[in-house]
Amino acid sequence: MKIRKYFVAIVMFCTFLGLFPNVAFSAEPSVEIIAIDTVWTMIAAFLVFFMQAGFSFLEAGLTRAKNVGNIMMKNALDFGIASISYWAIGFAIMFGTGNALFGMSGWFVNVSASQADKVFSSLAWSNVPIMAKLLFQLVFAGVAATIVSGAMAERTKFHAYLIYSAVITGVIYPVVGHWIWGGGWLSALGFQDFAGSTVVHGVGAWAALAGVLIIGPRLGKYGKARGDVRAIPGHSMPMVMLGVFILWFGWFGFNAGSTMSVSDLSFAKIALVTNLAGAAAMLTGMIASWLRSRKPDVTLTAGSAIAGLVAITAPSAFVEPWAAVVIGGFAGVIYVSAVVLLDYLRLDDPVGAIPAHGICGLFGTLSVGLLASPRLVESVGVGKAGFFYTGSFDQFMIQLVGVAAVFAFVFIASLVLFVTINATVGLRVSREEEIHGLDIHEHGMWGYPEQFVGELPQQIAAHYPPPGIAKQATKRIISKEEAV
Amino acid sequence: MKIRKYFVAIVMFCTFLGLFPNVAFSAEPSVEIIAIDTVWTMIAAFLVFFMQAGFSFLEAGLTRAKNVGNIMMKNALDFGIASISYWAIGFAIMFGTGNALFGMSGWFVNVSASQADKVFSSLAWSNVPIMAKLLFQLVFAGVAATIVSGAMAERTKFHAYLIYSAVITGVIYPVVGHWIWGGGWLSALGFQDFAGSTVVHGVGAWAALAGVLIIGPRLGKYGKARGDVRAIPGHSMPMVMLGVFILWFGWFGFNAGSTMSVSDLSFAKIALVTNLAGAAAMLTGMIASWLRSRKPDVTLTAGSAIAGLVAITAPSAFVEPWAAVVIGGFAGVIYVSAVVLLDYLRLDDPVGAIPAHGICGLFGTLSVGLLASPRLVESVGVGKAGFFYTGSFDQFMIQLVGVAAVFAFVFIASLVLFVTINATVGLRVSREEEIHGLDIHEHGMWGYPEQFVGELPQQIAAHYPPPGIAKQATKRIISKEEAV
Amino acid sequence: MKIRKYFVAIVMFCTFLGLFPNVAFSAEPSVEIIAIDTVWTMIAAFLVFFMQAGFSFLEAGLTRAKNVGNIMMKNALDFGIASISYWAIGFAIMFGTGNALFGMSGWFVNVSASQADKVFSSLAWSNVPIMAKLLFQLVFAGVAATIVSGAMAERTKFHAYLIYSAVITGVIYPVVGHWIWGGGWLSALGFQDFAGSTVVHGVGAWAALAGVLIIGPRLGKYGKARGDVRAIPGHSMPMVMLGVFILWFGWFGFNAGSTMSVSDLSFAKIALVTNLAGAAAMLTGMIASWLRSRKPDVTLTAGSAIAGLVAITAPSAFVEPWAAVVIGGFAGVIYVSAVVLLDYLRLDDPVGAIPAHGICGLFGTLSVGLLASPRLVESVGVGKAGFFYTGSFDQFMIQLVGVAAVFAFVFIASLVLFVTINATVGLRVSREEEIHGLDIHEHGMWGYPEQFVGELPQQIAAHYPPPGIAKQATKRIISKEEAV
Amino acid sequence: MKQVRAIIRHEVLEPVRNALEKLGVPGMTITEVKGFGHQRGHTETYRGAQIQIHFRPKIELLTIVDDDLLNSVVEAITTNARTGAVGDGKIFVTSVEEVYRIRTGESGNKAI
Amino acid sequence: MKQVRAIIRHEVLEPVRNALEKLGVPGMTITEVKGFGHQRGHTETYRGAQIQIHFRPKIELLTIVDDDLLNSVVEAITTNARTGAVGDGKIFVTSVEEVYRIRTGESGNKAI
Amino acid sequence: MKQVRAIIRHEVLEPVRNALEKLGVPGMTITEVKGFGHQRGHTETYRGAQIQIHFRPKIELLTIVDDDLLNSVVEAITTNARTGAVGDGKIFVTSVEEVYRIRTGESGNKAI
Ligand SMILES: Nc1ncnc2c1ncn2[C@@H]1O[C@H](COP(=O)(O)OP(=O)(O)O)[C@@H](O)[C@H]1O
Ligand SMILES: Nc1ncnc2c1ncn2[C@@H]1O[C@H](COP(=O)(O)OP(=O)(O)O)[C@@H](O)[C@H]1O
Ligand SMILES: Nc1ncnc2c1ncn2[C@@H]1O[C@H](COP(=O)(O)OP(=O)(O)O)[C@@H](O)[C@H]1O
Repeated sequence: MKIRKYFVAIVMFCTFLGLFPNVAFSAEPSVEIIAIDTVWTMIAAFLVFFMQAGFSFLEAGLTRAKNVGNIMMKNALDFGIASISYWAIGFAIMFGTGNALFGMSGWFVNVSASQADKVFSSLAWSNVPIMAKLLFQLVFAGVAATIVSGAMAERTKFHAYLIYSAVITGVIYPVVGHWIWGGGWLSALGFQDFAGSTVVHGVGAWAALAGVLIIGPRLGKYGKARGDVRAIPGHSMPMVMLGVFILWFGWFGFNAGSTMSVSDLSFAKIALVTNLAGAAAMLTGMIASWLRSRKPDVTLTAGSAIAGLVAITAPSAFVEPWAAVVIGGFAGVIYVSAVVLLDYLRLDDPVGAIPAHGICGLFGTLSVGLLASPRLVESVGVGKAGFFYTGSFDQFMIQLVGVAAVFAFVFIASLVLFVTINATVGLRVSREEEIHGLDIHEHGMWGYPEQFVGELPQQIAAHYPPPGIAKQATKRIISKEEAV
Repeated sequence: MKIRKYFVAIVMFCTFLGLFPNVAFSAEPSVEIIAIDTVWTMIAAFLVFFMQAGFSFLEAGLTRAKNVGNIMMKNALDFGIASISYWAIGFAIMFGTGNALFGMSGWFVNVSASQADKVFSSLAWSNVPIMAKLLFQLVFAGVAATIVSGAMAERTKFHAYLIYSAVITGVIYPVVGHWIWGGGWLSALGFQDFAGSTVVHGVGAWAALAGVLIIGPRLGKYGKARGDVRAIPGHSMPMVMLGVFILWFGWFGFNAGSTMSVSDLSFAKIALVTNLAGAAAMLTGMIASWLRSRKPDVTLTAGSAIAGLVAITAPSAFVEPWAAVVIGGFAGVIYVSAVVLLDYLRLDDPVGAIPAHGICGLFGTLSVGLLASPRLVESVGVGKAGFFYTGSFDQFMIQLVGVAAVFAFVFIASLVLFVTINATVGLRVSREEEIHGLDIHEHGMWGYPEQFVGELPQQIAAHYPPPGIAKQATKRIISKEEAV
Repeated sequence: MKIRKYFVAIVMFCTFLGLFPNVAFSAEPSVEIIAIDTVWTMIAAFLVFFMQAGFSFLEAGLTRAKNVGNIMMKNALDFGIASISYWAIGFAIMFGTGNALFGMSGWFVNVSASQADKVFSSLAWSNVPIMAKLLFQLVFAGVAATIVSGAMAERTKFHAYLIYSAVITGVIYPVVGHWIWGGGWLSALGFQDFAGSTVVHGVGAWAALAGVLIIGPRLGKYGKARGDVRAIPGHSMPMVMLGVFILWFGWFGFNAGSTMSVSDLSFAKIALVTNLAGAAAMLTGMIASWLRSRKPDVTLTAGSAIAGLVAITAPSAFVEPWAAVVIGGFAGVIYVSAVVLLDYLRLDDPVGAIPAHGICGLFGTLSVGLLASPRLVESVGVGKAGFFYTGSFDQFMIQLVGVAAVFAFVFIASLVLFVTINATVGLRVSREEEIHGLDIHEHGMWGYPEQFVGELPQQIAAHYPPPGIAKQATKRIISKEEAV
Repeated sequence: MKQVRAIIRHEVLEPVRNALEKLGVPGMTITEVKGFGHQRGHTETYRGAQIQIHFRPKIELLTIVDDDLLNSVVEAITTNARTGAVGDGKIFVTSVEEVYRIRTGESGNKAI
Repeated sequence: MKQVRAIIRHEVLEPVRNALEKLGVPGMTITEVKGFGHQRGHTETYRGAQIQIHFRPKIELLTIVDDDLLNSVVEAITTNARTGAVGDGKIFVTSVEEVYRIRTGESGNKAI
Repeated sequence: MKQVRAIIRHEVLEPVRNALEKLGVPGMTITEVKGFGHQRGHTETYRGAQIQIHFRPKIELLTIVDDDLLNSVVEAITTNARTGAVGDGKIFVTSVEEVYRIRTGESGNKAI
C-alpha cells in the first residue's frame, strides 16, 4: 500500500531549510530512515511468520485429538511450500511488472538491488531492500494457504493438501495480490485494502469455501433432518486461546507492518485500531454467543476476536479509533451469526474460517467505503473517503466491485483446482481413515503418541525385562549392556 | 518515567557543532529519532500484549483441567475489556491533565496530534505519537487486571470477573498510575518505580488480596486444623513453564520498553538487568524449594522467576547488574516463603499471584531506595540514589510512603468493589458449580471438550451409522448424502 | 562477525558531501545509527531468548509424559545458570582480550562504557553498547546448553544437569567462541561461521555426543540384536511443532541479528535465506521420511526444519538465496539419515539433537567453503569465497580444520566433564527412577499433576465432605468456615 | 440376576446403548479397555522405527439384568455390535448374587 | 469369598475407602468408568450446537472380601456413598472361586 | 469356562501377554486401574504442601478361558508377574455361565 513519502521529505526539508537556508535538499530518504524502515518491516515479517503457530493451534484446538498430528504437519508444510513457491513464482506474478491481471517478471526474485525497483515497480514506493519486501510478502502468502487448512480439516488427504497449497500460494493468491497491491486493475480503480482483508483473508476463505463444497462435511456432522446439526467438539481450549493470542500478536505485524515504512508514524495508529477492533469484536461476539447458547461460548468468543482482526485489516490505515470499535463490534456479531448460518447450510467448517476470514473480511473491506476518514485517506493516498464523511457511495461501490471480483475469481479457480485434485489423486480420505483419524493413517503415528499407542501406559513404559524389577532397583549407573 | 532528553540533545549538539560550528542547533529530536523511538515503543507494546498469553498459561497450568476454559476466557476478556475501558476513560484518568490525585482530560483519547502534549502533559517528555503512548499504556492496564484473575481462580463467577476487570482497568489502576507516572502526588515526591513493580504489579496483587479475602479459599483447600493445608495440584507443567517463558520474553518489552525512547541506549542495560534478576530469582527460588520440600519444586521455581522479574521492574533503570542479581536473589527466597506463609494464613491464591506480584513487587520497589546508583538516578532524573551509595534513608522513606499509600488505596477500593459485587450479582459460584468445574457451568462446555464430554471416546467419534462399518470401508469420496 | 562499517560511512559521506562540500566528515556512526543497531540487536536477543521455550517444547513433545516436568525445569534452569555463569566468566573468556585460545579480561563485565572497546576489543567493531552485546551473546550461550538437554533426556540426574550446564556455558562454549568470534586462532585463519552452526550448535551437539556415550541409552531402547531398535514414542506433536515454530521465529533473531548492525541492510537477506533453508529442509526431510517409513513422519519433518535452520546458520551471511535452498535441501535428507544411523550405532538421542545440531551444523559450516559468494564474502569481510565460485578448496580446508578442532576440543572436554560427574555425584538416575519417571523422583510431583496423581480424578477433586453433597448444592457464597 | 459384560467397538456404542435402553435395561456402565484377540495388531512408525501394536482400543459394557431379559439383551448387543469383521468382540455372562441400590438401600430385583 | 463391585460417585471415594480400610478390607481396585441409569444426562453446547450427554463419569470400586465381611462392607459402602440424589450407584455381589496372591503364590482366604 | 482377572504391574504386562499367547489363550482385555493394598502409598509435594497418595496405577487383565487351561494360565501369570516386592497383585477366578462371539454369534467353548 502506497504510503506517501512526502511527509518525510517535507519534514526533513523544513528542518534542514531552517538550518541551512542556502542548501537545496533532495527528497531521498536518509540511510537511517531506510534502516529503520527495514528493521520495522523485518520484525513485522517475523511476527506474521509466527502467526503460522497461531493458526496451527487454533485449528488443532478446535478439532479432535486423533487428527492433531496431521494438522500440525499441514500448518508447517504449507508454510514450507509457500516459502518455495512464492519465492519461485508467486512474488513475480504478484509484484513483477506485467499487465493489469498478473505480473510477469522477476522469477525467483533473481534481480540485483539496482534492478529491483524496475522489475518490481509496484513496490518501488517502499525504501526497504528487495529481500525485505520478499520476506514480508512471503509470510503473507503463508497465511492465505493456512486459512484453507482449517476449513477442510479432519478429512482432507495430506498429499492433496500439499498440492493445493502450492497452487494457492504460487498462483491464485499472487494473481489477486497483483490486482490490488501489484499495480493491477483494482489498484488502478482505487480499491482500498490496506493490509489484506480481501487480498489475504478473502482469498483464503473463498478457496476454503470451494473446498468445503467439494469435500463435503465430516462424517456425522449433520443428521438427515434439515436443522439436525451435531456438535463435534474440539479437544483443547488452551490451544485455541493460545492460537488467538499468537495471532493477535502477529496481527500487529500484519497490519502495522504493512506500512513497510515508519516515517509518517502512522503504524502506531494502525496498531492501536487493530487492537481496538479485536477487543470490540471479542466482547460483542461473546455477548452474541451468550444470547444464543445462554452461556458465553469459549470457541465463539475466541473466533470473534479473529473476526474483528480480519475485519479491521483492510480499514486499519483508513479509519479512526472510534470507527475501529464500530467495525470490530459488528464483526463479532456477524461472525457468530455466520457460524450458525453455515451450519444451517450444511457447510462444515470446523474452525469457522469462512465466517471469520471470508464474511468478516468482506465486511471489513466494505466498511472502508463507509468509514474511511478524509484525513487518513489522504495520507495513505489511495481511493476516497467513505460515505459517513462524504455522503457518497462512490468508494463503497469500488469496494463492492473489488470483493465481488476477488470472490468470483478465487471461488471459480479453486473449484477447478479441487475438482481436478478430487478426480486425480483424490481429495478426501476414506471413511475408515476418517473414523480412525488422519494421524495414524496419513502419518503412521498418533499426534499424542504415548497416549494413543496401544500398550504403552502413560506413566510406565512397557518393554523392560520385568521380573525382579523391584529388587534390582538400586541407585547405580546402568551400563550399556544392562540397559537393554 | 521521565527520561532526560538532554542526553540526545547534547550528543547531537556536539556532533553537529563539530561539523558546522556556525549553526545554532535546536534540541528538537530528529525525524529518525522519533521514528526509532516509536518503533521501539510499539514493539515493546506488542511484547507486553503477548504477556496475556503467558499469564493465561501460567494460571491454567497451575489449576485444574475442569476450569481451563474459564481461565482462558478470563484472560482473553480482561484484555478485551481493558482495551475499551482504558481507551475510553483509563488513559484520561492516568495521564490526562488534572490534579494530584487523578487526571480529568482526554476522554476517549480524542485529541489531535498537536493537542496531545497539552492534554496529556505528563507524557509530553516522550517523542512518540499519542497513539503509541496509548497502546503502550493500554497493554500495561491489561496486565494489572490479569493478575487478579490468577489469585481468584477456580471459584469466581464469570460475570463478576467481567465487572471488576472493567473497574480495575478503567479506574483503580489509572488512579494509582496518575499518582506515580501521571504527574500526581507521588511523582512529585520523587517516588521511583521505573516500569511498575508497584504501579502495575502492586495494584494487581493488592486487588487480588482483597478479592481472596472476600471470596474465601477453594473447597477442600484447608482442613479444620491450623496447619492442615492440602495441595490442589494444577494440571500441566509445560503450560506453566511456557507461561513463564512468554512472560519473561514480554518482560523485556515491559521494562526496557518503558523508556519509550532509545536515544540514551539505557534500554539495553535495563533488558540485561531484567534478565539477570529473573535468572537469579529462579535459582534461589529453586534452592529454597529444594530445602523446604527436599526436591526442587517445578511450580515454585517457575513462580520465583516471575517474582524476580516483578522485583526488578521498579529498579530496572536505577540499578547496576550486580544489584539486579542481589534483588533477584532475594526475590526468589521471599517468593517461596510468601507462598508458604499465605497458605498458613489460609489465603488461597492458586497461582501465587500475591507472593509474586504483591510481596516481591513491594520488595522490589523498596529495594530501589537501597540500591539505586547515583549515576543511573541522574540519567533517569527521578528521585535520589539509594542507601547503599548515600548512607541516607531519604529515598527509602519515599518508597515506603509510596507503597503504603498504594496498598491502602487499592486494598480499600477493591474491598468495596468486591463486597458490592458479592452483595449484588454475586462473586462466587455455587458449591456444585465449583465441584463440577467452571467450564461446564459457566460456559456450557469443557475446556478439553473431547476428553471430558461423556460419550465421545478419544480416538473414535460416536455418531456414525455403525454396523457393517468394516465392510464398507473402501477408499472413496463420500458424497454429502452419505456423509450423514 | 565483523560487518564492514565502511558501507555506512561511504553512503553517509556521499550524501553529506553532496550537500556540504566544504565539510570534512568523520566516519563515526550517527546517534541514530547506533540507536537503530541497538534496537535491532536487542530485539534479536529477545527472539533468541524465546528459543528456550521452543527447545523446551520440542524436547518435551518428543519424550514421555512422565518426564515432562523435569524437561521444563532443565530448559528453564540452564538459561538461569547460563545467565549468571556467562555474565560472570563466560563473556570474559569469549570476548575478553586474551590470547589465541581464550580471553582473560572483563570478569563480570564490570567495565565502564568507555573501557568496553578495549577490554572486549574483539567486539569493538559493533556500535552497540556493551550491555547489548552481553545480552545478545548471553542468550546464545543458553542455546548451547539446551541442546545437550535434549540428547540426554529422560535419564539424567537433575543436579548433574545443573553442574554441566554451568561448565558448558561458563567455560567450554566461551573457549570455542573465543577461537572463532573472539579474535582467537580460528578467527585469524579466516574461519567462516556467521551465526554459529559450529560455535553454538556444534558445541552443544558434540557435548551431547559425549554425554550420550557416557550415560548410555534409555531402558528398553535397544534390544539384544544389532538392528533391534525400538521406538519410544514421545507424547505430543502439537508441542513438537509449536517448538519448531518458536525456534524458527527465534532463528530470525539468531541469524539476522548476528549482524548486530543494520546499516548495510544485509540482515534482510540473511533472514530470507534462513527462511528458505528451513523450508527446503522441511520439504526434503518430509520426503526422505516418506520414502523410508512409507508415511510422512511428523517428528522427522519437524526435526528437518531445525536441521535446515542449523545448517544455514554459518552460511547465512555468505550465500545467495538459491544456495540456501540447496543447503537446506541437503540438510533435510542428511538429518533423516543421521537419525537412522545414530539408532543403528545405538546412540540414543531422543530428540535428534546430534543429527540436527551436530551433523547438520557440521554440514552447514563446510558448505560455506563451497557456496560462499564472492560478493557477500567481501561485504562480510571474513575469509574467501567458496569452491563453487573460485574452483579452489582453500576456504573449504579452513572450514574443515575449524570443525575438526572444535569437535576434538568439545568432545574431549565434555568426556572429561561427564566422566567426572559420573564418578562423583552421579550422572544417571536409578533404574527405578527412570521407569517411574524423573518428575516424581526428581521433583516430587508429576509434570501433569492432576492427571497422574493417584486419587484425584480429572473432573472432580477428592477431599470434599461428600455425603449429602447433592442436597446442599444451592447457590450461595460459601463462608470461610464452611469451605473446609 | 445376570451380569452381561460385552467387549465392543467404540463405533457401535451408540446403537447398542439405544437398543438396550429400548429393551428396558435400567442402567449400564462402560469402561475404556484395550483388547487382544483374533484381530491382529498393526504396525506404527515413529522416527523411522517400528512399533508392533498388540492391543486395540475397545469398550467394555457392563449391565446387570433380570434373568428374563438376558436373552433379549444378548441378542440386542449381538445384532447392533456386529460388523462382521474380526474384532467385533465377546459377551460374557455370569450370575450375580445380590444387587443393592445405594441411594435407597433397596436390594434384589428392585435394585437393578 | 465374595466380589463386591460398587459404582459410586467420584466425590465419595475418599470416605468409602476410609471406611473400608477401617473394616479391615485388605485391598481394593478402582477404575474410571462412565455410567448410564436413572440419572439423566445433560446438555452441553459447543459453537452454538447442542450435545446430549448420556453417560456420566463414575468410579467402579472392586474389592474381594471374605464372606464374613460381606455385609459390613456393603453397609459401609452404602452409608458412605449415599447422597440421596439420583445417580448414587449400585453394588453388585458375585462369588469368587479362587484367589491367588502373585507375590507369594498363596491362594484362598489367606491371599485376599 | 472361567474368568481370570489379574491385577498386575504395568511393567510385567508384556511378558504376561506373551506367556498367555504361547499357552493358546485366545484373547484378553486390559484396563488401566488404580490399586490399594499392602503396598503403601507415597507422598508427593506440590508448592510446598504434601499429598498422601493411596492408590497406585495397576493393570487389570481379564481373560476368559476353558476350564482345562485355568491352572496353566494362573501359573503363567504368577510366574511372569512376580517381582517379589509388595504390590505384585492378585488373581481372582470366577466362573462364567456363557460366552458369545459377536461376529459369528457362536456361543460356549467355541466362542472364547
Ligand atoms: N478370551 C477372552 N477373554 C477376554 N477378552 C477377550 C477374549 N477373547 C476376546 N476378547 C476381547 O474381545 C475382543 C475381540 O476379539 P477378537 O478375537 O479380536 O475378535 P472376534 O471376537 O471377532 O474373534 C478382543 O480385543 C478382546 O478385548
Ligand atoms: N443395571 C445396571 N448395570 C450396570 N450398571 C448400572 C446398572 N444400573 C445402574 N448402573 C450404574 O449405576 C449408576 C447410577 O445409577 P442410576 O440409575 O443413575 O442412579 P440410582 O442408582 O440412584 O438409581 C449408573 O450411572 C451406572 O453406572
Ligand atoms: N481384596 C482385594 N480386592 C480387590 N483388589 C485387590 C485386593 N487386594 C489387592 N488388590 C489389588 O492388588 C494390588 C496389589 O495388592 P497389594 O496388597 O498392594 O500387594 P501384594 O499383592 O503384593 O500383597 C492392589 O493395588 C489392588 O489393586
